[in-house]
Amino acid sequence: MLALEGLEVRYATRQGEARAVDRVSLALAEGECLGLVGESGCGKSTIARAVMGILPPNGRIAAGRIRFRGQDLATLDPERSRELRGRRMALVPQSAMNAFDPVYTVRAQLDEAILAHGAMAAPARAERIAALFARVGLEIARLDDYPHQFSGGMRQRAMIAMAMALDPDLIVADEPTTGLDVVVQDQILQHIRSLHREQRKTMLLITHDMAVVAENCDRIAVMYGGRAVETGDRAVFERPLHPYTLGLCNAFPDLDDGGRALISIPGAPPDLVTPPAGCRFAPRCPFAENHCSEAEPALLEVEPGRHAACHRLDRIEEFRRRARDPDTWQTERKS
Amino acid sequence: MTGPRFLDVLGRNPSAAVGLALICGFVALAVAAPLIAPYGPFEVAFGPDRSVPRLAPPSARNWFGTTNQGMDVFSQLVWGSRVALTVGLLSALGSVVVGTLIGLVSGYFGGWIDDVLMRLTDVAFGIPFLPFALVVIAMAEPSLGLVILLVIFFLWRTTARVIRAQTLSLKERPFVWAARAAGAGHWAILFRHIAPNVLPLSFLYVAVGVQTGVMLEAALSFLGFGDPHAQSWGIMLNAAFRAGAMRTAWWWVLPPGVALSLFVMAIFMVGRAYEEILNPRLRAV
Amino acid sequence: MGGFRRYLLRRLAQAGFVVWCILTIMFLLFKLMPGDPTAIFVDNNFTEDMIQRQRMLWGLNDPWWVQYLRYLRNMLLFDFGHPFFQNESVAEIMLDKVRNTCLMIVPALLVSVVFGTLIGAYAGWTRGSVFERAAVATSLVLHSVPSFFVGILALMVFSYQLRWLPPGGMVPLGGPDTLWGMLASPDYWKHLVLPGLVLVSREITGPILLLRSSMLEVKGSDFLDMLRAKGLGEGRIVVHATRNALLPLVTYVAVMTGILFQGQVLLEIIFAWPGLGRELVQALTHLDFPVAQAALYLMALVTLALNLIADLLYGAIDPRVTYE
Amino acid sequence: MSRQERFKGPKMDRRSLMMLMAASGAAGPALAQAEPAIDVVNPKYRKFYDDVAGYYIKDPQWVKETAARLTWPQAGERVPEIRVIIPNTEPAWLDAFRKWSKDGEQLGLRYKLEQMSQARWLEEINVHRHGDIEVHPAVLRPERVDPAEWIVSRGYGSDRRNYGEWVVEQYDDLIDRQSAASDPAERLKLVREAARVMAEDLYPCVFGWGPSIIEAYNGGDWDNFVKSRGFGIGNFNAFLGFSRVKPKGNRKSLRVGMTNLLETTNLLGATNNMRAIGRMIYDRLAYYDENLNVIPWAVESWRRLDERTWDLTLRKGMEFHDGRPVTVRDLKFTLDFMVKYERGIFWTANRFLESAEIVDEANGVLRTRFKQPYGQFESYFMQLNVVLPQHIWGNIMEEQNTAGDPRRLRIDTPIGSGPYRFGRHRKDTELQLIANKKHFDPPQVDDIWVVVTPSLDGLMGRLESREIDVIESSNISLTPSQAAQLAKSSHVRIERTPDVNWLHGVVRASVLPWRDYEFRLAWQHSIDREFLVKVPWEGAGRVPKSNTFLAEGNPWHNPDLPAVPGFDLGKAREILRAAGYAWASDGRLVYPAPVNAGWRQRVVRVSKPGLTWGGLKMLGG
Repeated sequence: MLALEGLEVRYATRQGEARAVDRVSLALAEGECLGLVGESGCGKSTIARAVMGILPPNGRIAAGRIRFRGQDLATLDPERSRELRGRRMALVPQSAMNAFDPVYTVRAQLDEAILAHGAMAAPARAERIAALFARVGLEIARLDDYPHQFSGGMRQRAMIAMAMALDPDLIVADEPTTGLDVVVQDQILQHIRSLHREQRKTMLLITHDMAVVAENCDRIAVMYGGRAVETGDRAVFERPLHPYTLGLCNAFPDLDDGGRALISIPGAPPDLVTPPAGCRFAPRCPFAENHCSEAEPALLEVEPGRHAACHRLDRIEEFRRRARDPDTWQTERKS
Repeated sequence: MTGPRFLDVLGRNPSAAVGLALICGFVALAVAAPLIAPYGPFEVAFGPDRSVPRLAPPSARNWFGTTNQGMDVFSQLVWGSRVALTVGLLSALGSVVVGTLIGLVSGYFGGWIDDVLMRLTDVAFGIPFLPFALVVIAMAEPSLGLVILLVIFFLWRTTARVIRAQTLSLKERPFVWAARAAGAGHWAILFRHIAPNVLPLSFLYVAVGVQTGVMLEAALSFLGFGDPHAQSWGIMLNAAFRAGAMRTAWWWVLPPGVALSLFVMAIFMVGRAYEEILNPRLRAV
Repeated sequence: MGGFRRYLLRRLAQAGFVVWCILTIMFLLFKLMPGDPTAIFVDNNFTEDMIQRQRMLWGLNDPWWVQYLRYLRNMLLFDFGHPFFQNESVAEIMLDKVRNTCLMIVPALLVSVVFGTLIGAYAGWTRGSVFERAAVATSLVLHSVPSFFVGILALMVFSYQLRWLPPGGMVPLGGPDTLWGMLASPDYWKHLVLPGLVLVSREITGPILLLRSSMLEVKGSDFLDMLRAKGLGEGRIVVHATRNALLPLVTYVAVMTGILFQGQVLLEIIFAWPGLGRELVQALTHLDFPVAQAALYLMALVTLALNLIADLLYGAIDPRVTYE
Repeated sequence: MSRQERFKGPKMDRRSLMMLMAASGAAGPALAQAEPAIDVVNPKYRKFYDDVAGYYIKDPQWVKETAARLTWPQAGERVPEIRVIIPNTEPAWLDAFRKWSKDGEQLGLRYKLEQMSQARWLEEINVHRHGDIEVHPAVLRPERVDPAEWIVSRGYGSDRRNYGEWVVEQYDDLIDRQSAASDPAERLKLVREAARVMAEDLYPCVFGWGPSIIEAYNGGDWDNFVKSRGFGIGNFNAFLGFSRVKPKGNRKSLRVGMTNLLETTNLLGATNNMRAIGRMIYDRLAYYDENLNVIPWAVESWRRLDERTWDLTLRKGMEFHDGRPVTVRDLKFTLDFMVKYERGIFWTANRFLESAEIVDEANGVLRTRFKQPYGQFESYFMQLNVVLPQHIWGNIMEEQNTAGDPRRLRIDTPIGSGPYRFGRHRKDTELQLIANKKHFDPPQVDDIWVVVTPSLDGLMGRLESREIDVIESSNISLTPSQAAQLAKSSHVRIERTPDVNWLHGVVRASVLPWRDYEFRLAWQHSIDREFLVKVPWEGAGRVPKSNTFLAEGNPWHNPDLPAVPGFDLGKAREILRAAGYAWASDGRLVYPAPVNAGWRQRVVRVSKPGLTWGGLKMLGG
């Protein structure tokens, strides 16, 4: 249903063009939920923006295709692409805090979302809005409030309601729980889950929270430095194939092993204007070898439905073992 | 603010560079006025035969022509830069110092001090500026000092409000708590810890002060409420206006008007560049 | 709404305090400054008893606090007394002058705000474009040129050289005198062109620069992306952005109106516009204290009222403002 | 009553007193004295200093300033700064004084020039707080053609406007006699004699005769403007210009530009402009022709019965603008009204009036009787007074509650009998005067529009574009360079009218250093009168031949006065040196030594030998 083919997105910056997304190919079948994980700045949100067609003015799709039900969103004319947005695919944005226009009531903004895609009589719209609100568990009476009168969780629910306004096929949820407290996060995730499970929506869920992905997604893609480094089903977390995924897993509390200490990955994500040669993770990878900094590994199918991009897939078992040891990540990499 | 950063901003901001160059030009003009100006500010530029060159258009003798009293417009323009700089600088510094102090004290101590000072600021905001200045000068004797005092009286209010807001946020910062925990007194905290942090911001208001001061002096002088002993650009315009020479003696009207505009513009441009340094968001892509 | 009422009361009390302070400052200025208004008014041949009679008539012989209280009462009741040199009451004169000043500034204000907003919003929206650069550069220049200088230049060129437009005044000889008569008269508009344009040339820069920067700020907001994601057309998005960017303009326009109302002394003199500012200067030249005092007071009151209105209005248009 | 009791000086607080003592150099026993003994030489003038001087002698600041300058300087004391105040409406004076103060530096003098608004300047002068030199121009108005205006105000020992406090007994005697001399020839003799006394004592310094009256008008459309000596063509104070001017074409509406139009349409409360305009609406009793000879106006003829009594015969057939006839009753009513209520400008003309009685109602004869012999009957009384309509003004004071002040009356549409009717009036903008064709001297135009334009620049521009036809000249006189600019427009004609203007400065002769005749002489030598005429006045003026207010061209001028001391700094220094003055190391002038008997004598005597000083006494030994 949605397929990224060699997608490349670049941002113009003062320092030069940054390749935020670099030749990423992903596919999402009808009714599937794809989780996109990675550190901030790895290009996850850019993919969401590219799919939704809301790249900032300095961003452009430099290469590749975004196929949505057979149409290429990358080359679609703006008016046609606008028609798809909100109607065929909808966004649940990163920070609901700021995603509402502060000077209009919530109702007005929901109304506007419906109105943007064709005429619907006012009473019908009101009814629809009420229904949406009820579905996300918000009081109808609060419809005429302004966004700032809502709590964070309420705002995110309202956002979900808005995403559902025209019953789209694809939902892009871009870190939908950022900035919410844990209890509320849970509720929001439940709503998201129900969109996918009960309403059978196809979903692209972007998050840096491994647990969320693990719990909700059929398929998972791990991104690093604009590249997809590993894809697959839930097994990605159970038996990672890429050292970066290993690192990510270490950095999150284990669902099973609550007592395990968290280990963070030292160093910073790569500069996307002048990315390091070879494997982009190499400078931070405790297992990197000279070769890693010279040639870029390809994303290879390691097992059926599982891809990874690492030169040393052969030593993965050893890596998995050593990754458990905090000292492994402390070693300064030379060169 | 570090030098390279400042240069960097100038580099990306050609208008600020132009402004800075202009200001330097005016400063040079003011400092070297006695060397540059062929005549005194009120001196009649008698011709070789003791004749009075009245309303003469620009010539080799009088670069910018002469006034109806036979005075050299170019000389007056040069002397005028002294007045502009003096008024601008003094009124700006005065208002910023007063405004910063009031803002700091008001924001830091809060409570009734804040209440009193902020109500004072309200009053200052409620008084119409130019009309009030006119009234005061009509009552007293017009002098440059009074003009400067008036500008200070009116400009501290803006600075005070901004600095107060800044102080309010600064005083909740950890380093202030740390200083207090270390036993620093109120004044020590205020002047050693908070003041250095608001200073760059209050410096921004120097630019505003210079502009307002120069403009107000010109406006008052133009209305005939200026200091008669200071040959300012406003006084020149007033003299031309009063002499009924505006329509014909363009050489008498344009130089002071253009100089005034350029000076204010230069200050404005540099002020904007400085604001960019302070507030990097302004220069984001 | 209880919060709002408390807020309103507090603001009114504050405004009242400021008015009182201003009145007191004015009292000190006008009554206690050295010099004696009778000195200017009396003819050279007045004898002492005539002067005393005049002083009595003006209540100048009362103790200062009696004068002060009477003055406060009169000012609050808009009873400005009688001018020294005119035989209408000061209040009547003020009414006329305020109207004339408004006839000059209101049209200029409307043009400046409407066009300044449009230009500024567009410039902010198209950041980096030639239009934006040109708009900003022009605004900076216009902002720096003293308006009286522009006025003089405009007069020199358009009135005296080209003779396209009348060189001042509000209507020609024998022209209409009532408000509606003037508004309906093409002559009034013709006379307004020059002072109006000069005013606009300066005042428009404020909204342009303000709207541009607040538009830039709004442009960085997340909700714009969301609007696009909702599938709104570019037009609707600009409407949203402008609506948000307009918020700071409300305060700005109120402050600007106040300044305009106070500040047209220079232009009114250059363009022979019989407004409040010119009246003030004239009164000061003749030391006609009651007139000068009333003019200054009205200017202050208008400024205060506008600031108050701006604050209240801001609450009305920005739902985030609360009165707690 | 002892002198100490009679003297109601200011109550001074201790601090001011100490400062005063310190300033005056008094010490020890003097501290016991509660008040500075500012006193006069001739007790005859005591009353003036007590009553009228109530204005300034009760002003502690005045006393302080004056006492300091009435105290004998100590050895080596410098001549203090010379303070001069200048209204900001007079840039030419400032330009001149800048030059003079620069020249004065060579004599060791230092000036302090202060500029202020005109009103403030007037106020300072009125309370005698104007510093050292009262600078004043002559602005001619009909009532000021009478010589008394200036010779009394600036030199008479008992006049509040004697700003130099110059009190010379011989002069005052002459002034008393001229004011009582109702025979014009005798009066002329006395006035000339008084002018001589004043000039010889070097009290006034006439800086220049002028500035010249230069006017411009739209000669393309108008003709036959009459020039009145001292007034010019476009001056509402002299309406000959406006009553004779003839349109060349079809436009019979004359437009007059003015810088301001003060608003009171009540003649009694009006100041300059509106007062002049008011007198075109109400008829004056008599008027001046273009050579300043008195001619009959509303009063057809008058007859002197004795030195206190005149019979006035009203012109026949006059009508008020509302159609009611003007009768001698209206005239009597007007004079009675003025005596009863008016204490403003009309008071000057009417305060000596004792009674006005109708002696022949059929022929319109009114007998006026004055309290004392009255020399200013024709040039003051007849010029200032007008005829008010009794049917409108009869009960006006009762109808309008103005607390007995007629200047507060509200007269929105003045009705008189004059050559112009009051037409449309928009405040601060325009005023229409409609010709009264039924008048005995009907105007040639249909109406006059007065157009307000606040700036000279605006006025000139409008004259060039024919929006106005003439600039009203009582406030504005053009300079030659302005006239030259205007002359570039082909329709503009320039007119120069003989003037009797001057710019004078009277020094405060009563205090140091001016009390010294020699100092006054030296100072006058430091004034470059030619500079004023040549540069600030642009050559449009005359270098005065003598120090007199009655300049050449004035009917009262005395041609035999001593010449003004010429500009000669060397000579000035010489005079000062000879008089005992010295110079400090920084060049400042130093008073003669206290032991210098000649100097002490001159300071005590004030005036030149032969004249008797009656004014302020020096303080202390």
